[in-house]
Amino acid sequence: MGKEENILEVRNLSVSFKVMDQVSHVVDGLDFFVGRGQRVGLVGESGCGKTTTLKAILNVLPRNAIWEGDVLFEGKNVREMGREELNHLRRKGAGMIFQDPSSALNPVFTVGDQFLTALRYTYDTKVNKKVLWQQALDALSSVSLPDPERIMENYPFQLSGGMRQRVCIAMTIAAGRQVLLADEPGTALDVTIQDQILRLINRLVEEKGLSVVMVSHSLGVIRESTSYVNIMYAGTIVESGVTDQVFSHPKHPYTKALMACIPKLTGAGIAEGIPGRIPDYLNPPAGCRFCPRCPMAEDICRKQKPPRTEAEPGHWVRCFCAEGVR
Amino acid sequence: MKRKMVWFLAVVLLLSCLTGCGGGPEETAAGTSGESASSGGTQAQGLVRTTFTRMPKIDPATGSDVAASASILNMYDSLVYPTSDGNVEPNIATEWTTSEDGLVWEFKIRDDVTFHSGNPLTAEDVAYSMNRLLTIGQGYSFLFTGIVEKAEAVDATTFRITCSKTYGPLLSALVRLYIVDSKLLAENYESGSYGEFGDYGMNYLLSHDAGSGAYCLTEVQQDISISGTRFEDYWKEFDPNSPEGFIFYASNEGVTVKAMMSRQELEISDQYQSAENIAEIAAMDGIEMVTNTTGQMVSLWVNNQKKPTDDPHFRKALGYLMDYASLCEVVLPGSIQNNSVISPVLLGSVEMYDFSYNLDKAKEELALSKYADSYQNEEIEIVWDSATPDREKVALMFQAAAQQVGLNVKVVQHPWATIVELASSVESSPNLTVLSLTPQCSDAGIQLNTLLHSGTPTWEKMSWVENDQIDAAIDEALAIIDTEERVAAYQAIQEDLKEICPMIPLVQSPERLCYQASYMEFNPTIPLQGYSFVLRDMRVYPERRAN
Amino acid sequence: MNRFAEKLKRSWFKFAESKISIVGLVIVLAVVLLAVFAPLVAPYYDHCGAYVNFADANKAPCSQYLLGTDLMGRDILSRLIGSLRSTLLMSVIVLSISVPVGFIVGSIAGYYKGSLLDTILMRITDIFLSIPSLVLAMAIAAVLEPSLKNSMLAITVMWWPWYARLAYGIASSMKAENFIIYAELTGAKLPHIIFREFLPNCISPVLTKMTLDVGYVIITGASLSFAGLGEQAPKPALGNMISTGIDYLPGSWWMTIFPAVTIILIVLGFNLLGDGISNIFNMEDN
Amino acid sequence: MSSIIKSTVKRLLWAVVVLLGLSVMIFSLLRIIPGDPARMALGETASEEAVALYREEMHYNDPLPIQYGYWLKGVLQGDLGMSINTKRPVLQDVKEFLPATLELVLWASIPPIFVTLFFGIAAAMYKNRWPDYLLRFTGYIAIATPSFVWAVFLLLIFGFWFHILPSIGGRISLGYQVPAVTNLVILDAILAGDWAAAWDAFLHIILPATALSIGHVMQEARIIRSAMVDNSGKDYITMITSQGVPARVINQKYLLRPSVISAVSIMGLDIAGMFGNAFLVESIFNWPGLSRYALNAIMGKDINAVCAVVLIYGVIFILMNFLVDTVVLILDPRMRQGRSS
Repeated sequence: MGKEENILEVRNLSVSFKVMDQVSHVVDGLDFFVGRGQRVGLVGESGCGKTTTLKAILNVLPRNAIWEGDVLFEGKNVREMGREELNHLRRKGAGMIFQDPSSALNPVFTVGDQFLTALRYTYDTKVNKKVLWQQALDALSSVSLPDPERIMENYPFQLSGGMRQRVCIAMTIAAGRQVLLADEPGTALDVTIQDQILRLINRLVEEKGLSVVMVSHSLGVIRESTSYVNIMYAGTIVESGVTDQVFSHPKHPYTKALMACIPKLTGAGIAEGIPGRIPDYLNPPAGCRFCPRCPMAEDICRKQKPPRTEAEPGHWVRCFCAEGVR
Repeated sequence: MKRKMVWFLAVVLLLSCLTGCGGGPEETAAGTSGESASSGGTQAQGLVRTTFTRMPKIDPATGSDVAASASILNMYDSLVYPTSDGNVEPNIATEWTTSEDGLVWEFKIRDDVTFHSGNPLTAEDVAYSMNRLLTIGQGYSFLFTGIVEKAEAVDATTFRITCSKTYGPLLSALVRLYIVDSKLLAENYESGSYGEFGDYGMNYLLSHDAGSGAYCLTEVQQDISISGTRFEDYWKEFDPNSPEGFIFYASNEGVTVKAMMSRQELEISDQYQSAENIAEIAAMDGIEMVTNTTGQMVSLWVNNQKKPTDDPHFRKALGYLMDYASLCEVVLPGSIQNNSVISPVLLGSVEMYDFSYNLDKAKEELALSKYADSYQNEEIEIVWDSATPDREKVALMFQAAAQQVGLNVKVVQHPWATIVELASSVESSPNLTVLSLTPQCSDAGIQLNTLLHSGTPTWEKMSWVENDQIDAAIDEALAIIDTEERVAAYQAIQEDLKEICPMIPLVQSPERLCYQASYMEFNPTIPLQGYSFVLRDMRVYPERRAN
Repeated sequence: MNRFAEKLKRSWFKFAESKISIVGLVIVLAVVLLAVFAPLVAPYYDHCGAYVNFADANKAPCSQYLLGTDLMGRDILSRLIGSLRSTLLMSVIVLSISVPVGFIVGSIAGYYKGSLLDTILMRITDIFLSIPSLVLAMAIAAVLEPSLKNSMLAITVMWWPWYARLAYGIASSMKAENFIIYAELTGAKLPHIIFREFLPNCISPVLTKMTLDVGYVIITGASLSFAGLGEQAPKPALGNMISTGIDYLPGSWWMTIFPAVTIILIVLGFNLLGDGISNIFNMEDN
Repeated sequence: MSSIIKSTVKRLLWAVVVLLGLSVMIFSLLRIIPGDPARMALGETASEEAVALYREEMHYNDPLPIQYGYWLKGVLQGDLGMSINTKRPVLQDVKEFLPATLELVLWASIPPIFVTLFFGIAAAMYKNRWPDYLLRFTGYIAIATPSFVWAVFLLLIFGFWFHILPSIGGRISLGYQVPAVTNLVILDAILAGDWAAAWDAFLHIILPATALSIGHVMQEARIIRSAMVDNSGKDYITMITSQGVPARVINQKYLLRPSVISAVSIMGLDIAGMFGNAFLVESIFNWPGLSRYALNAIMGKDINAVCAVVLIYGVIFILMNFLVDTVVLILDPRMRQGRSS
């Protein structure tokens, strides 16, 4: 994959948060790439820094975040962007769908108000309100919401969770953004609705030819809707490759463990399936972050961070002990 | 959007409900005029503004304290007028005659006096004023109650008083007969308990005047101030530099008075300011202090009927607990110790006591009292008027001294209205009250009567002497027409009082008034309550005011 | 034991995270110590009682009287220290009565939420809350004889409804929880539910509110005392000292300014301490 | 919309219930005081017969609940009894003094709202930078300072040191004649087109209004600040930021509105509480309002006047709560649903 083809590159991204007087190192040297029109998955347990990564891409991290490394969007570094450039990225480049639709919409403004405000700034010149309104209606229709006029006048609390999620998706796709950052879409909703939402996203991505970063802790979702997958553990990508390849030949002990407990899909299930818990980010292990839970851990694992190694063509892994590395 | 409009209207409606509940549009906005403060425009130039401790009662039938007297005497004319040497001179009455038995008095009334309303003043009005005063039974009525049997107009210019008994100080007392406009009041009767007279115009007189005095009332702001302007048709001549008007404020917080004096927003500061503040004000640029020996005395009223002050020795002991030197030098500077139960300026007062600050003597007296064994267990209450900060010092000084002899004293402050309320019964009157009293008339007997006679209806009898012999002696003395004989009788009564020790006189203290000497002349001379504030006798020179 | 120490250490850390809370703690400790040892600390403790000395009256701050003297020649510093006792006593008594009363009323009403008893109790609470607290306190103090005791009573009467509301909110939301239902099924009586189930859950919000309330109680008490409805002469009280002093501004500024600064300092101390304590509980929740 | 009306009616009904309770409380306050109310009304000099007649007239011989009924009827007709201090019907005093207090509280509450918002937003925007520290520091001091202490400080500064503002009482300088329409002097002067008078009256109100409001302003600014800081981490703010909406628009609209809701109800309580603090501030600045009148009444044990003021402030407080609920209802659409269900 040539670099110029990547619409989005994340290189050696580290994000830490100041909590009281301590620093929590959540994301640690993360790399991944998204090609134009590619659907990339990001899999990991809850709390491994997936959402943080997505927020870093749009530079909407909380104020107490400290981040290093580069996020390149169409070759431009997001960290070095000025306010205008950054807003341009957010308006036209990439858009994010939040995990919890109930908290992603401002509770004291109507959907229409928020939608129109968001749309207005995607134009460089002032645009007639009616045009914006129609654009919003179209977007709402395209996410299969009935009676979009009424929805525009409603407050978020008057909508169901699924409807809110669809509104968020509509807001994100309406302005014609190129990259969709989907943060566990639908997980906060019940399973049938979650399925509908996923299918909706897949349909829209196909229709509009969007690039996608699909974040999930569900392997099933990822397998269904991505072509390339990054397995994430405690803020690091431990394994990445073409989805089918990774799923059929997992290399990293963590990926293997994940695969092993597929029947239990929830976060708790994984924690149960793999002995131990995710590390304390305040004081993470010096070497490989997985080594405290790793059945194959060796001395070197505890001392050094494993480098990113191509275990087989197009299939990368960060492990000293993985098959094909040694 | 329509919905927003509806909400907006709802808020506006509620807000207007909130503000609307205060008074209808027919009321005049409180404070739209007459209010003081700020750098006063040109309108303030010829005014005399001063402060009192409370809202003056401006109805001559109800007011009798300093504030009321000062207000009433400027808006009304009295039948006769006091002089600085303790006598009376003609005023509305030009001359008078007495019958042989001293029971019937006839006064010639001036015929050139008009009220502020334009009505002419006649003998009818004088008779009406006396009857109104007696019927309502408040204010200065105690001077005449039980004495004046009948007040009538013989003709338009002759007023006759028929007494039920001889009364020596009658002329002195008539200084306090202020004449009200009977016709004006008759037009303003409201329903009340005085039969054909309705409420006797009392409600009307809360916010209007009905007098013929040198100044007419223009505005009353309840609890704030009263103000008035010169009555240009006054029957006496005005000096061109007499004040054009007045504002009497109804509160005298020290800080306000000081600030207003320093900004020339007040012409005269009241005498109830603390010694420290008076000194501070007197030291300001262009301000001088004048003292008027009005015969004001500060005394301890002692409830003679209440435990443990019902014992004469106990009362005497209290007299030895007061540090008179500090009183005269620090607390009430300029005062002199008073050893007489009535004001020493009055003819006929006797030095009865020889109190000094002496804890041993106090203990001796306590040992003689019937509470010799138990006085440590009693609590004595000492009350002071909250508008007079210096009296707190008196009370606290007394408390500290009493503690040293083992007496338990509780210091309590009350506003004046409450003190008057308490004074209305033996049970509620406190053991001790620090108050001041200025002679209301220039006759010693009147003060003896108000202080000690059981028949007095006013607060002054807070000592509750309730002694039949003294009552009889006072009645007898008052009936004597001849001044010399009467004075001798007064002195005899006081000799008898020595053993009883009905109250503890503390000091005689002059009124200490600071005024804007740079642009006004102020020289009070008449030693009667309220008469320091005769506006007509003051002079104001607005052109001399700084800027 | 170790866990307790650990928890304590953690709490202290959260508390001390904001340095300004430590300032508050220091002020409060100083105030409490001064109040407790007032007779020993005050240079002239007898000036807090019936004492006059006109020779030294109205003295500006000097080496003998650090904060000057008042009109009776009493040392302002000693009187300030002396007034701390009644000031603290007032907040302690007011809170130690109004908190339990409010808690019990609120939790009973919350437990019986929806019943007639709930309506009656909470409406009574609402009625008390429907008058500005200072107005109510003053009216009560006016009907009674002015004294420290009565001003405490007046403030207590207006204070408990706030705690009733707080406890009501917590109790009514807990009522439907499983462990309460379980306790009911196993035959727990009302007192058990109130004190064993509701109380532990109320402690952190109530304690937070209490520490923040101390300052308000002091301000309210000082306001009453300013109006002459609190501690009576000759005993010192902060509000009263200010109201007496006002008349002697600006010349004798020390009579007003020092008591005013003292009130501000005390209230500031308690507010800062309260913020620190609420930090402990708030972060625990997160 | 109908749900809003329904909940409004419901709240109005509750307000009436609370008012009735309040009246019971005040009635008991009137009857608790020792002494014979008839004797107190007529004075010590009145005759026994007159007192007995008065007792009969005022139904003092009836059982308490019936007395309450008569009393309430009187109150509803505007009969609040006579004042012992002023010897006038209390209603007349109230009509005279209430507008001044209302004017003071209005000026101490409405303009400061903007100051509060400004401070709150500034502190939140500059979180942990000097404007925030400055506001937090002054805020701590301001909140710890009782309003009467503010009044004393302002009096000292402007009464003696800088004579820029009138500080010693009154609503307007001598000599201005303002026709009474609303009895709010500044408003009346503006209505009459007398700008000089309006300005003068405005200068008079600055100091007392400042003394009354300064603590509240700081308190509420703090609440708004922390709500804004809290809310700025909420998903919906991140969401709208990620959509490329400029920070200015987000702060002033999408962050501000949800953040002021919690402050609004506290503001309402504070404004109502100002009537209490006005007691001392009015008396220090000689402001001729109802609170100063009430303080004098309290000192003089003028119980009818005290009760009337408590009643009126209670009514205002209840109205205020109602108003605040309404404002919250406007600002927070969630409440509309919550209230009606």
